[in-house]
Amino acid sequence: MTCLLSAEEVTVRYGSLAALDGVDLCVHDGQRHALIGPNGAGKTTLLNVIAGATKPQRGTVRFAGRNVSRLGPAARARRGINRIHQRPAVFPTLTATENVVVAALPRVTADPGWWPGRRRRAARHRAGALLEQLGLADLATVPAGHLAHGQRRQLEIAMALAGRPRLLLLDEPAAGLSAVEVGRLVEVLQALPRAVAVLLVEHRLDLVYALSDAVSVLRDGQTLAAGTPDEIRTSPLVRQAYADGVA
Amino acid sequence: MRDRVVRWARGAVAALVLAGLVVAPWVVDDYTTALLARTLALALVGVSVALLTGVAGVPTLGQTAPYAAGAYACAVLGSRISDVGVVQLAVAAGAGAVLAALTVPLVVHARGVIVLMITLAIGELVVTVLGRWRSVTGGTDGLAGIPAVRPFWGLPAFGSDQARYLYALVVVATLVGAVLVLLRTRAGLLLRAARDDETRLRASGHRVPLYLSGAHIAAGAIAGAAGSLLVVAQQYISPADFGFDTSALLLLGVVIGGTASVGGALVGAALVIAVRDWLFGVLPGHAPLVLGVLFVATVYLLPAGVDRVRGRWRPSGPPHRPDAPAAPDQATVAELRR
Amino acid sequence: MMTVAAGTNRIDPYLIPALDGVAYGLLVFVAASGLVFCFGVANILNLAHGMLYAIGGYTAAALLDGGWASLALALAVGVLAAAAAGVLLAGLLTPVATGNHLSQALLTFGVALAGGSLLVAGFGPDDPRVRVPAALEGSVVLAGHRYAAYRLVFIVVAAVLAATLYLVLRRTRAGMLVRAAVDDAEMVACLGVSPARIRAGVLAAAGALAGAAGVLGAPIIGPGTDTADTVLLLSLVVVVLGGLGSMAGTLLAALAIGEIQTLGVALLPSAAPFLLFAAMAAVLAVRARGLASSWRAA
Amino acid sequence: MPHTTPWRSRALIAALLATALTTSTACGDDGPGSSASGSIKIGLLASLSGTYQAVGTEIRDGFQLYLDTHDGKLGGRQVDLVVADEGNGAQTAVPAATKLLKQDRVSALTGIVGGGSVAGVTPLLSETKVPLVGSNGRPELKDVSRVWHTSYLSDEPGAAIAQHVRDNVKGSVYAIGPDYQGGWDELRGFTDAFAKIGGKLANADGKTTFTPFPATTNFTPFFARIKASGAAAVYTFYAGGAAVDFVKQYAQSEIKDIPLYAAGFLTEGGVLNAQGDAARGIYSVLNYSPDLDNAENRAFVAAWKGKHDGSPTTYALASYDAAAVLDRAIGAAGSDPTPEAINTAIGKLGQIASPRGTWQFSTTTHSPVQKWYLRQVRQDGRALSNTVVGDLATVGR
Repeated sequence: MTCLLSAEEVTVRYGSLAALDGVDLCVHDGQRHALIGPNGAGKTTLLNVIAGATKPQRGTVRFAGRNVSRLGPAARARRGINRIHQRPAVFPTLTATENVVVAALPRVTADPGWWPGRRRRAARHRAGALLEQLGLADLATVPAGHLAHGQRRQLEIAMALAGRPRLLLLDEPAAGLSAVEVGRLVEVLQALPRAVAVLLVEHRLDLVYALSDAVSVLRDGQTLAAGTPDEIRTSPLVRQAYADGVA
Repeated sequence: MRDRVVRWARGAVAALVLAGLVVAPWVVDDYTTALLARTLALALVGVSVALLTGVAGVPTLGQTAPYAAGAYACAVLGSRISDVGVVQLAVAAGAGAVLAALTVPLVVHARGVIVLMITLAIGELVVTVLGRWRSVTGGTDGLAGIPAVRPFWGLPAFGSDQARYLYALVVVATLVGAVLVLLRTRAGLLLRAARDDETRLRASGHRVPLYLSGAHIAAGAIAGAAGSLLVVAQQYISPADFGFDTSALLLLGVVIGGTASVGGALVGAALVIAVRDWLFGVLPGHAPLVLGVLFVATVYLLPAGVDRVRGRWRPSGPPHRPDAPAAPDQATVAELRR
Repeated sequence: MMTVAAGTNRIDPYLIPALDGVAYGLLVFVAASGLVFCFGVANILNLAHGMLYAIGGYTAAALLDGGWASLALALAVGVLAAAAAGVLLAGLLTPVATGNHLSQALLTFGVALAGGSLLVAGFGPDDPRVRVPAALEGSVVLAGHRYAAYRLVFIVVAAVLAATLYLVLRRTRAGMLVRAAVDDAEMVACLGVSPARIRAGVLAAAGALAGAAGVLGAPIIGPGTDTADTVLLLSLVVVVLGGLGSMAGTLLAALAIGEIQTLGVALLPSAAPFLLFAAMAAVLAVRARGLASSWRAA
Repeated sequence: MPHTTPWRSRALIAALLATALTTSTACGDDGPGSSASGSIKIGLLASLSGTYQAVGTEIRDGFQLYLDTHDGKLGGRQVDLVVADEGNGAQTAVPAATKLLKQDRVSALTGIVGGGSVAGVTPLLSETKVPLVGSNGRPELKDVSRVWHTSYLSDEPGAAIAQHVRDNVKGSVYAIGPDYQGGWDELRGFTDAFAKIGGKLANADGKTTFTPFPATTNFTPFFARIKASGAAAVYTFYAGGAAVDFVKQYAQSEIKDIPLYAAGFLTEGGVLNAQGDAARGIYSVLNYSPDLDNAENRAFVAAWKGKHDGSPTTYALASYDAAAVLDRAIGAAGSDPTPEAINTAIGKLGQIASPRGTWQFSTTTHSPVQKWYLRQVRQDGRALSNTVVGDLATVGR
């Protein structure tokens, strides 16, 4: 079975420090893939490389059978790689609806025709549905800068979904969320169409085991282990890696 | 609720100002009318500055360049081809857009103070060219004797300050209205998003450089159109009209008016330019002193007004919102410091 | 022999311009280094920097009488006056948020306008005469060319000043703080030094440097109605080209600007009016494009 | 609530500025320039701030001196002098002139430092039919029907000195000047006249060397080229700060022994003080020098020194003469000196006695036909001064 996304031999160095040292990763179509490992293992850097925000010194990234190593983040997003950031990145002066509309616009399909505003209307329609789904409908007209941290995270998830991703990159989506919000997050992620693949970076192993069907463990910029959640849970290697206690 | 009251009040004030501007030529003397006509032209350039600085987040000191291109194209080509105002307006807007398009590769990847300096350089280079290309531009002495303009085919040429002023008012109102409508569409939304957080916009799959180029060219066309109004109002142009002090005053006027608001920028730029012109007439020798004190006073009276601009324009994160997304701001610091 | 002579002849006319470019560049460097402090350390866009230089220049014109003592006096008074003006500016800037460049620009531009016209009102609209010490009034012969003695001495003094600045930044605690602040402004804020004091200190230092440049540079860029604008523009160009915060970059940029203004003019006279700004636009645009293609880390 | 505050304070500022503007404009309109009581309104536009402030101040003071020495009257009418600031050029000069012409409704306009400002003001003159008696800058103009100048045309100083340089310099002459309109005109005046009488330029390509203006503050590279050219003399024109830089650097350069000839502005007025000893020995050509020996000049210089430090300059003289022109023209314009009548009267003035000697307006260019003098910077008591060392040609067309 071929990979939807494959990273091969990815190496990123900051000066003498290797954040990633020849990492390989494969995410299949529709797979829920978790990326775990201690702090500083290179998880976020790997997401940045996949999204196109960081340029690796070495290695290639393939997506849907094509080499996307030379593409920038915008081009990759248009091909279906969408992400949410570790610290929620939203447009602070735009309202919640406008935020989602902006995110939806590049991949929105509108009715044929030329009359003005139809693309925006289609995007607005989609935005309304997503805000509803994420429990943000009441805040639709509030500028995103005025939202609380958890609400901004939810909003960014709505934005990522608005781009109709084939691969969703989630960088610690549960960080800073309340129990209710985490519950809603899990619901939303479980309700994702099967066709959407997810690459999840998360410290909370309960979430990882609940959501993922494959896990890769990263340590010191290298892949330590990969397998199903059960295999990883019982792997002595991983236990040892976590001995310093992260989760 | 309060928002609605404010919006209503704002609309009422705008309507009052517009009504005042329409009746102005019959109330004030010729001097004030002529001053207002000239000021309208510069205020329109202010709108183009606001479009870039406030709306798109690209602070600029170089809008005098397309402004000059429009004015000279109108004076040289327009008056030879046709003395019809709308033709000259189109020629001028086209020239401004072309010049802006030529400078897009210089501007579109730069941010913050860097883009200020690049646009400053572009403005200075254009002024240098104008001063030296004597066969076309008349050199530093400028182009005098530009024939009077008729607004439309079949109408008489402008013979009074009132007529020139009303023409300028109609053009400015139309163009500002068009800009306001444009900003309510997808284009305006995307530009505001780009100002807020460019990296995030890219991450959503948007072609940000394309949008910024579009905004730059549109702003160039508006500034070019303003150039043709200057020709109408003044019947004379020289490189001095497009110097660094003009662009600096425009930027400051736009800041005073609130960079993100087109109407505010229009009023701010108009007031700064009008006050300057007026001071040189009534306080000979002391105009710079008074103008300087006015600027300082403005900063103190406007503590929040100038705080509104953020995003790329600020090299460090907004101090009052420590939980704001930090990534774009840090990126800007790196960009500035490199 | 013939070819050798021709070779020297070809270089010969450009020796003096090249040397003069160094003098000019060092002057711009000393003036601009104050602006680097403002921007790099305190994150202030100070458009009144040229006025601080003009204060030094007018002080020199008023106090210099052709003797060495007057030069020392002018230097002391000029540095103090410009530093005091810097502190005053810091006081005016107190209510303005750090990093809010637009309000800073508005305020400092206003101060520059008002201060400039006060200076002209005080010292008169004519460019005043600057009398350097009699021993430096003449010229010396260098490789067969005459060159102003003052400029030669200025090169040495400015180079010493630049070296001192470098050592202060590298070897002293204050310098360490400054460099830390350029790298990470928030870190210094965490050290518990009050931002108002940093601002006052930085603007005083910037004023002192601009004042020193104004006094020593008065025979090169003399005080006059346009001095403040000229110096501000050159300093801004140098600071931005130099990378907004790097002293080594600023020095390189200043020397480049100096050579563009002298050697460039001598080599490419027809392109001379465009050289400065064309070079700046090109360098900045190329650098910005480089940044864009190297994808910032998010 | 927080986002309504900035709007309100912005509105406050807008209201303040707007009030200032309207109150000022509302009280300004006082009707026509000359009233039945026998007074007349004259507008004076000069650079009273900015780069050309030194020249602008001289122009204002020269005009004021004439009024002070003539009981504040021109043509028997009490003068209401309205002064406005020209600033650095046309962009500030045009609105200021508009105020003088359309709000104050002056009967005549005078002053104006910059040629560009004059060009910018001319459309207003045709519109309001008011004459301009300019006292300094003079651009190329197609229509001079309402424009008069008491100064000179930019190419005249060079034309006046060419013959003298040809006769007294053995060898070629290097021509160098600032790269802007004024510099081009001044140098063209010299090089054209010089070539016509067989003079040879030392410049490498036989054309004048123009230095970037105002960017050039450092002339050493050019001095190196002058040295290499083997010139026997240098002819130049600079004014203001550039003149100070040029002269001081010249005196310290490797070509300090080559004789320097210049249009008189190189060493005129305040710049001479700033140049100090570096200016000693420079030859210059100008239409005026304070040591000219005639009755008008003695009275003029004495009156000037009574009010100001130092000697009057050609700028002050031209403005003083502009007042004299207006004095006689208003007197000749009859009982109702309308702007049109004043303009017609100026055209019929004929010979005008002046501190510079007698001159008259050219009928084609409306600028003076006047005598030019050769001056040299020499010690005069404790100060340096431009001493007249000979008469040159009478020029004007």
